[in-house]
Amino acid sequence: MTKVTLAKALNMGLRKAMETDPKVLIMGEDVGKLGGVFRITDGLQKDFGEDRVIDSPLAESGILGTAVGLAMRGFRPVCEIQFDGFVYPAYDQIVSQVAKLHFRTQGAIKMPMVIRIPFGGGIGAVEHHSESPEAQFAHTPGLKVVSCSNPVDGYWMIQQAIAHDDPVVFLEPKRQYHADKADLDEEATPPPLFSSKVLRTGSDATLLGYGPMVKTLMKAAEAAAGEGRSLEVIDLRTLSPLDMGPVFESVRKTGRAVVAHEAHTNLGMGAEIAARITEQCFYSLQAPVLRVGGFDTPYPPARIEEEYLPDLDRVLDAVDRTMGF
Amino acid sequence: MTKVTLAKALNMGLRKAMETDPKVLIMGEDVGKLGGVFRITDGLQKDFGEDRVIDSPLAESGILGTAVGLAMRGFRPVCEIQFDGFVYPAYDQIVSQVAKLHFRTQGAIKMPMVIRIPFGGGIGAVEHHSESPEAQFAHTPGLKVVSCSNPVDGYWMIQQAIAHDDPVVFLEPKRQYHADKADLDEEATPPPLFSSKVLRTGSDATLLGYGPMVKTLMKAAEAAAGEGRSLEVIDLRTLSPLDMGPVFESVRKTGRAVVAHEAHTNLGMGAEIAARITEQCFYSLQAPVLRVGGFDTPYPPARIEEEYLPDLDRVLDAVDRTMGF
Amino acid sequence: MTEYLVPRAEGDVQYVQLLTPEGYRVEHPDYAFDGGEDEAGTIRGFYRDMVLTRRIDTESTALQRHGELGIWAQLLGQEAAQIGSGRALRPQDYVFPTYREHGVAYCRGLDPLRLLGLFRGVDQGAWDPHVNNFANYTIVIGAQTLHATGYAMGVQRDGAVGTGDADRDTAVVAYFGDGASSQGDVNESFIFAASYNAPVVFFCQNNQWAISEPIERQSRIPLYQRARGFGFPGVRVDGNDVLAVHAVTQAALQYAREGNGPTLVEAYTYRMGAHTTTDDPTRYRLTDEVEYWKLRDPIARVKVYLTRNGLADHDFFEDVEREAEELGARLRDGCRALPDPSPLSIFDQVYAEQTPELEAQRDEFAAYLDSFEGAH
Amino acid sequence: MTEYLVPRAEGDVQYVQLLTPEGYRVEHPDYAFDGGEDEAGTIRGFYRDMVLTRRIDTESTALQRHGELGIWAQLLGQEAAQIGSGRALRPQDYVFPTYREHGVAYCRGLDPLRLLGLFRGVDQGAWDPHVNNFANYTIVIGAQTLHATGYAMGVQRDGAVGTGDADRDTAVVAYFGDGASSQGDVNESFIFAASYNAPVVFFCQNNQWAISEPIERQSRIPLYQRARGFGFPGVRVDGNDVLAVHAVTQAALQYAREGNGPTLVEAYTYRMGAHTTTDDPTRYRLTDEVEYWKLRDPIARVKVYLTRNGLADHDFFEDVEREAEELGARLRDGCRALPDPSPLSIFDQVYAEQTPELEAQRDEFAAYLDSFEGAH
Ligand SMILES: Cc1ncc(C[n+]2csc(CCOP(=O)(O)OP(=O)(O)O)c2C)c(N)n1
Ligand SMILES: Cc1ncc(C[n+]2csc(CCOP(=O)(O)OP(=O)(O)O)c2C)c(N)n1
Ligand SMILES: [Mg+2]
Ligand SMILES: [Mg+2]
Repeated sequence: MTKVTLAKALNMGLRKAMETDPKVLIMGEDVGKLGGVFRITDGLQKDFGEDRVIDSPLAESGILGTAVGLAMRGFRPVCEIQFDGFVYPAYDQIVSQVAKLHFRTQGAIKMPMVIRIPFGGGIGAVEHHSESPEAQFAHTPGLKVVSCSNPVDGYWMIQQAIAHDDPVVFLEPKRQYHADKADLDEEATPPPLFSSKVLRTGSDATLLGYGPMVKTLMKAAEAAAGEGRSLEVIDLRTLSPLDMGPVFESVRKTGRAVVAHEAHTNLGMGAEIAARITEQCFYSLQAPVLRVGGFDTPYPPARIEEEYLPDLDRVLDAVDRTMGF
Repeated sequence: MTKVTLAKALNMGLRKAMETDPKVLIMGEDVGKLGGVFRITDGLQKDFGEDRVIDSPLAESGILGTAVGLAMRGFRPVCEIQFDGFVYPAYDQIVSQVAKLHFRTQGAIKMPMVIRIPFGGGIGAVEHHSESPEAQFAHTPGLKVVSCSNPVDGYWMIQQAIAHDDPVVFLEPKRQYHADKADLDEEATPPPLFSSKVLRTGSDATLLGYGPMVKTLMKAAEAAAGEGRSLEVIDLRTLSPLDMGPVFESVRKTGRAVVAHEAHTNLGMGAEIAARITEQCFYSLQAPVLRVGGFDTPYPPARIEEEYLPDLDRVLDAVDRTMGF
Repeated sequence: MTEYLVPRAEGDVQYVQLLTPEGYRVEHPDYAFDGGEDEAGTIRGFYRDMVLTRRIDTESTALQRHGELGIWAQLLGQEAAQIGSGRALRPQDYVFPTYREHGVAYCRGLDPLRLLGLFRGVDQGAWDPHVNNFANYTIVIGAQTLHATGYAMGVQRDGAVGTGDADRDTAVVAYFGDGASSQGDVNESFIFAASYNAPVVFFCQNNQWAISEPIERQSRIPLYQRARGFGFPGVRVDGNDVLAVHAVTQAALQYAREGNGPTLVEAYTYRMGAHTTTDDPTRYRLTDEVEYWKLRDPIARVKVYLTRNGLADHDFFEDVEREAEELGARLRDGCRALPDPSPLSIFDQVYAEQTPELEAQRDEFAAYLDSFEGAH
Repeated sequence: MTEYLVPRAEGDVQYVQLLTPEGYRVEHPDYAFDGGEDEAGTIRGFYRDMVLTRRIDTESTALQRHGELGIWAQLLGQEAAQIGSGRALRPQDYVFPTYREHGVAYCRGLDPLRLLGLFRGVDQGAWDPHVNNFANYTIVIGAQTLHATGYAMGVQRDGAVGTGDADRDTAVVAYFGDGASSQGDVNESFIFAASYNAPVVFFCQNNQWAISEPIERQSRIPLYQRARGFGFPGVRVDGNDVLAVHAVTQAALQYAREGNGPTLVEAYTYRMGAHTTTDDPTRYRLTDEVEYWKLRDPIARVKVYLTRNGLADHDFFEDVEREAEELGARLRDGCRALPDPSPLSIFDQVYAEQTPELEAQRDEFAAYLDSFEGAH
């Protein structure tokens, strides 16, 4: 057992994946000597060489487009997008090529590719460095989308994503990279990649989230417990496919749900989750599923980002409102 | 009064806008001599010259990126994307620049730009020619998104979008371009651009849609009426902002709603609309809002696209299901 | 726009040519045609390839007119560019085409019926690319040039370049059009290929038009010179001269296989037909231009050459004609017989590993379809 | 990667230079420095500009270290490239910067405090670009080169090019970095500019690094040669020589204003500091290289030149120093005094015409915030 941060866990997971399978490549801007601007690929080029840890020209479409060709040649590219806001130049390659090649070729071509994106806000950065683009990828058939919320998940999920034969958009909550340490047991058996997880059981309402929001939700549940309110918390972990089984079960029990994310509320994951819960648990619902999200504005300047981001208070406010129905 | 197709109405609307304001420009691939692959800009280059109707190099990011500069210089570019599936190379410019410049500059810069996209399926085309990308744009703050469903709306809405000071993604249901003719009264006063419209009143359930689906919904309501079922039909017209007032009013009356679109169901407009209706009309709802959408697969080969696209039967099936609650 | 009135390629076009439009062989200081031991046989083969390719094209155009195909992207006039380059490939080489490389597909041994499947709309061009080392058609302009470059980077990583082993050293070819040269992706592929010195040949068929836009809208200098800006060689070849295209492509491929990196080949040719069967070129170009290019037909000049030099007799030409007829008949019958996909199949091909939620959607739709079965 | 051990720019770099690192004026066949009537005064002005620009930079770096800025993009070493080009502009010209053109901003008359607002996170660089004809900083690499090209197309449509009226003819400058040259957008901007012959100068500050990636990753030939591939002129200038940068930029601007179209100027310079204050360049480059470039400092050579030739005295240098001190103090105080935005303001700036739904979201949030007020 070692105590590791999310950043370290991801680094260890990548290293493990590269050791396990010589076809695994890492590509991106500054992933080599620098080890990436967040140091997630630290030391990998030194140990695996420039052929496997590839500093790319500064062109995101180029990174993803060449990764497609490498995948066709039998490699398993892990592409790093430096910040969430810089994935859009590669958007066409991702949604029209990466996502569709398996379908287009009726399975003749697989796209075992991981697109790592440090995402979300709260780090005091300038524009384009705090985006939450998950809904756009989850809306795209052919892609799978996951997000880890803690070091242990980070370690396992990145390996599972790399080993998986479909393209996986892997969202890393950058605010959590160095936030906490957790005990990592490298001998453990991880849960399946595409599964959600009940982190805390409760009976009054269900809190749903992923990535950077999970910590906030746990704190909210903690705070609510102090006031005698029992909240269940689910870390969704996988955004496409969604693993709604545990969610439905929970909501059928609590009758109430609040879903939270940093992404804009309008057409964010919360909309889909609310719609599905309502479709499947209609008679169990005591209140509409409420959403706590980033506002429907561009991400604001850093000095007011904490106002923009859903926090413990806004989550509890939503819980209050749902209890009021 | 003249009888016009949607294609003709859009052409007339563009011409009117160019006559009204010399700052209006048209840009895109093949928009000049050819008049666009759908002939929507037919004859405009001949009459307004190559400086105002600009055939661009084959590069969508280039079209949108230069349009940003032209807008900064005081022009009002109307950019044509040849087919829905080819908007993605321009995605970065649209979501990170066009959508954000007003916000970034605290209003110092306006982006009076229209991005015309022929969208949707049903024309027997090959891959990438039948996409429905609306949710991705509606999820992006800073953009406005509308879709016309008929020639009269086409004529007015394109002019209103061009006159509007915010960037408007203008979705044209390509399947309807030549489908029907309607009486166009050029002297009429159109409803506001960002408003939804009740097309048919009913009491049992509310059908919601936009663009290419509206015709299907009207037919479904017609068919249902034959079986003694009274359906209200609303053409949403504006997707961002949504004009939910008439929708809430309707659902409070009918207690049931079905929302339909060609786009993938998962995280499509239907998810947001269902979530909002549930939030606002919780106690009026007799059934969950049901969604009828394209499946969560890539758009299929033409020979089975009619199976993929929501049709009258699938809409009525959903109505049956909602009545069964 | 009178500037396009004068047929392009008149006099001032500098390119590698080895067989004139009149069917005379000419010398070039840098390139010579290598037809192997039986040169005449090779050239007869090219002739046959081009005729059959043209037949695939005209037959498919006709099938579209008869409603059997939804659309067809014609290659008429580009046969030499495609056969000359396609026949320069070795088995281990790998091709990334656009949507118009029917002649290259044919060289790679892909059954033309597979192409028809795409244009008929029964599938999306779903052949297994690894069978013929011929990637799937790509419709989003330029995207495949990056795939080719990435594949070539993979070839490097597999040590399949510069070994001197003729059966191992591998080149990759990215086909694209003159219009495509404006896309960011194409230029980024030049950058990646140059940066990693990847074994890729960028083969641009400059057919003078991108739908209604003339090449002048995309570039104000000859396209092959684009390569100069990226630090690798570019060469323009008479794209209607199958011998020159073969020689130039072979050299570029060999250069790549030996580890010298990318080359841009611009095959200067002409799209004799419409952009696709839905296009109407009379709206934007003059018949004069088409007439001019008719005199430079890629097949006619080979026929003249073979005939004049007694390298092929009447029987040969008749045989080829008969073969073309047979091919045409096979395509007509085969096309009509292509089975429509099952609606449910679309759910099965989205992922390598199916998701439970999509499986559920499939089941729901299956039940829905069944409900109609019952109703009838 | 020992290939970068040898400091670049040693001997083999061919560029336009008019003032050597040792402070000697040299001739160039194509370019001469035009300092106007009072040449010495102009050069003293450049010196002052560079010193003040450097002060803006060092002061801002210090402010970041003290926690007053979230981040700062340093320009240390690039003063000549920015002042030389910035001072070549006419009022009607228009600039599209990256995030590092603090010196150009200064030349355009933008208050440096506006820059600090962005890096402090109180806004996103929200100056009105039309006040100083200086567009807003653009962080997405390369995007602004297309904006510049579009703006230049607008200039053409306004007939503000090639009229011969010095107050009317307008050029547009797109700044970008060596790394940016790999982006599709930058290459597409070359294509559009060439296709329409737009009056735009592409000004590339090749500071040798894109964060940790050396220029060799982006291009295997000198960057200015990229322009050859697109059919317009490219020129490399000693980016640490303010006189040469001024001369070359002035020529390129005039060429554009006269209606001759785009030029690519590569200012060969060096990023002496980190990429930004969060970067640690010791991880990827050697101090040898930095030491080498220290000897080519853009400010030192002007000082030597002015001193050696008696064109500036001690008082002048002291005055500039004092002015820099004052500027530094103003920045320190001004930065701390920059007001935080109101949380509710974000709802008001999304659209030119507010939407009812966003207004409702605003009201809801306002009520929510009020509920806390009450609670306290
Ligand atoms: C990204 C993208 N934009 C637009 C289109 C529509 N389109 C299809 S072919 C074509 C012209 C291509 O011209 P060129 O590259 O010269 O190839 P050609 O068709 O002449 O072989 C266009 C604009 C597309 N397929 N992809
Ligand atoms: C599209 C995009 N990708 C990645 C980044 C992250 N990033 C910021 S600056 C930079 C390097 C830019 O290098 P260069 O163009 O040489 O400019 P310099 O910073 O050296 O002035 C990178 C990769 C970005 N801002 N935008
Ligand atoms: Mg072409
Ligand atoms: Mg740089």
